Amino acid sequence: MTEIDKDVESDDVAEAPARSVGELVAVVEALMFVADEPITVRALSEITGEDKDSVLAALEALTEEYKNRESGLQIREIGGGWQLATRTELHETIRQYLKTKPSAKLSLAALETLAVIAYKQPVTIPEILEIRGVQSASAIKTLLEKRLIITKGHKEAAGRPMQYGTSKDFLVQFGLKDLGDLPSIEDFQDLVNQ
Amino acid sequence: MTEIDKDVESDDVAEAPARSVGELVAVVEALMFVADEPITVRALSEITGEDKDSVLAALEALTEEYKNRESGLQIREIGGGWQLATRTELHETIRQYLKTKPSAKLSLAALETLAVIAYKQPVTIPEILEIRGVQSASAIKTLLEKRLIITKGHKEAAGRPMQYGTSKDFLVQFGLKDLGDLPSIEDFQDLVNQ
Amino acid sequence: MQEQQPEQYSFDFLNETAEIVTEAGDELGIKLGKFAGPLDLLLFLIRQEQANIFDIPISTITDEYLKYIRLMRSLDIAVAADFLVMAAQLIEIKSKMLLPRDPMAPDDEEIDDPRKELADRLLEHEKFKAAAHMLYERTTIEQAVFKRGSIDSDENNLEISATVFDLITVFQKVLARQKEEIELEIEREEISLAEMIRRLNKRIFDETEIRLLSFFEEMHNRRELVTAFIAVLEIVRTESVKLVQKNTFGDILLRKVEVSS
Repeated sequence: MTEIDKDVESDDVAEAPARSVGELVAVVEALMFVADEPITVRALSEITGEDKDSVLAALEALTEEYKNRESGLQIREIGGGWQLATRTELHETIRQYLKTKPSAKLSLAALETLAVIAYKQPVTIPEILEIRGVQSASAIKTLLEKRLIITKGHKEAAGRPMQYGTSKDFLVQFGLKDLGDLPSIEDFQDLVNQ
Repeated sequence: MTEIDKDVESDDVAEAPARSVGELVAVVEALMFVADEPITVRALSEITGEDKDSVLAALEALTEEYKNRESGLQIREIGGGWQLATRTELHETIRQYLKTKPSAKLSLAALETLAVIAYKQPVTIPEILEIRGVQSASAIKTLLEKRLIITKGHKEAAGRPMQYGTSKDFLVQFGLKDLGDLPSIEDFQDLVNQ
Repeated sequence: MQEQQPEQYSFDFLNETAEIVTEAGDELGIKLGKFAGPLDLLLFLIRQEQANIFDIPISTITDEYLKYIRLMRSLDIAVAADFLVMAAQLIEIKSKMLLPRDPMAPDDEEIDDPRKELADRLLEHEKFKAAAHMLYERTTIEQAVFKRGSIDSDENNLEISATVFDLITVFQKVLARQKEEIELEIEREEISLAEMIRRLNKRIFDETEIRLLSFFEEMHNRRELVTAFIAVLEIVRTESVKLVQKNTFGDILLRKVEVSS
């Protein structure tokens, strides 16, 4: 029933459908809208039967188009995929309509732990303790529950401790394309020395 | 630090903001996008502080715009409100995408059964019943359909019951290299017991 | 840590606003006052002394640090082990600094300085605090961006998208539930025949007459049921109790026999 396997093998695509560039842009736009999380170029390529370069070109054209016509929406590359979302400047009106408050922020302890995990992954609890100087168990539990971090297998060391790393949700919630999008940790050195 | 909180109080709509037509169009577009159901002209007018005629004009301009640029999306007037939706002609592709979308989403019963199988494999249905305390037949059917579990031959015991274990798809979907990557109870003892 | 007279603290514990403000209730146990950890406390003290991380006045800082811990204790705040470990390290560094330097040793202070490791740790810690701040800002910005509302094709929310953490959490709950049931089972099975007879006697004495079926229905498992059945047979045989059935297929009652008759 699930065709999970499909996308693993079928890197080559079916007969190229006779589709104009404009049509591909439209299909990509509709798929991004329907997807409930960022959709990858690979997934778009598989569904449309077009190669990845064409898909990427379509995504870029669409991004430009939204920007140029000063739409209330924007296309973003985030969490390893592409997503349709509202433009930042409109947040006040939108929040007023949705009647939502900004969601609860993470505690400082949780944020610090998350920072260590993000930069040092895969990392074990003792290694986090070494950097933070405090036990981080409850922060780690919170981060696991919020799905910001995931387990990354055991470390091949004494006691085989569990290793942790960040999740896709982490990228999305912190507005990152991928882990390479994080500023280098060494850049913070300069801040510290001032 | 955050200025987001501000807007929570201002529920009543202030003096008509000096907003250009383009800006109104953008706001209306964003509001339609985040709404869970068709949004009425009246609601749009209240939130934006613009009169209904201006809102209607913005909606019509937007509808035209989506039509003209042959977008994958369309603006529809439906059930007394306005809505952003995919274009009808693309439904075939969208349906195909929704069908093939890999999903690790499970009911709690299925998740429980999967957890027991993952940690106790190879395991028979009576053994699962013994651990869970409830029948798991339909959960097992779901898991087999989603290809998360596979049969692992008969157990050499009375009645030769079928044994189950997790599949390769299970590893892929849960991001595990191999079964040794599964966290052990001990790994989480310190976290969970707090 | 022996003297008990009030000490003079060089900072006002109650009114000082340190930079570390943690609102997490869940970490109260490991928080010392406003300081998330020993490194934060150290950084605060160093900054207060307007000292340089690369040249920590170790003697002063150690004294301040120990004072702070004593203050905590006098306020009956549990001092977390992490803070004590750091205290020991500070004392160790302090004593190393007091040792006379080998005049013959090469003039390479960097390698010799017993404070270097601590300085490195503090720097590393500062970097991650800055990174945490960056994450805080990013998530604040990100909260101004909204995803689309729900549409027809979204799957219903009954299903959960599971991670490995969910797997282990759920598995632990299942095991806990199973353990609870087994314990209950064991408790129940401990009812002996003598205990069952005693209970049955008391019931009949209190209520004069009880329905046999409802008594059996109170049993939790087959084994208890068997014990209950034997108890009924025993009690009818030896005591002044009789089984009564008013009509065919009617309820069977256990009734106390009137001694007076």
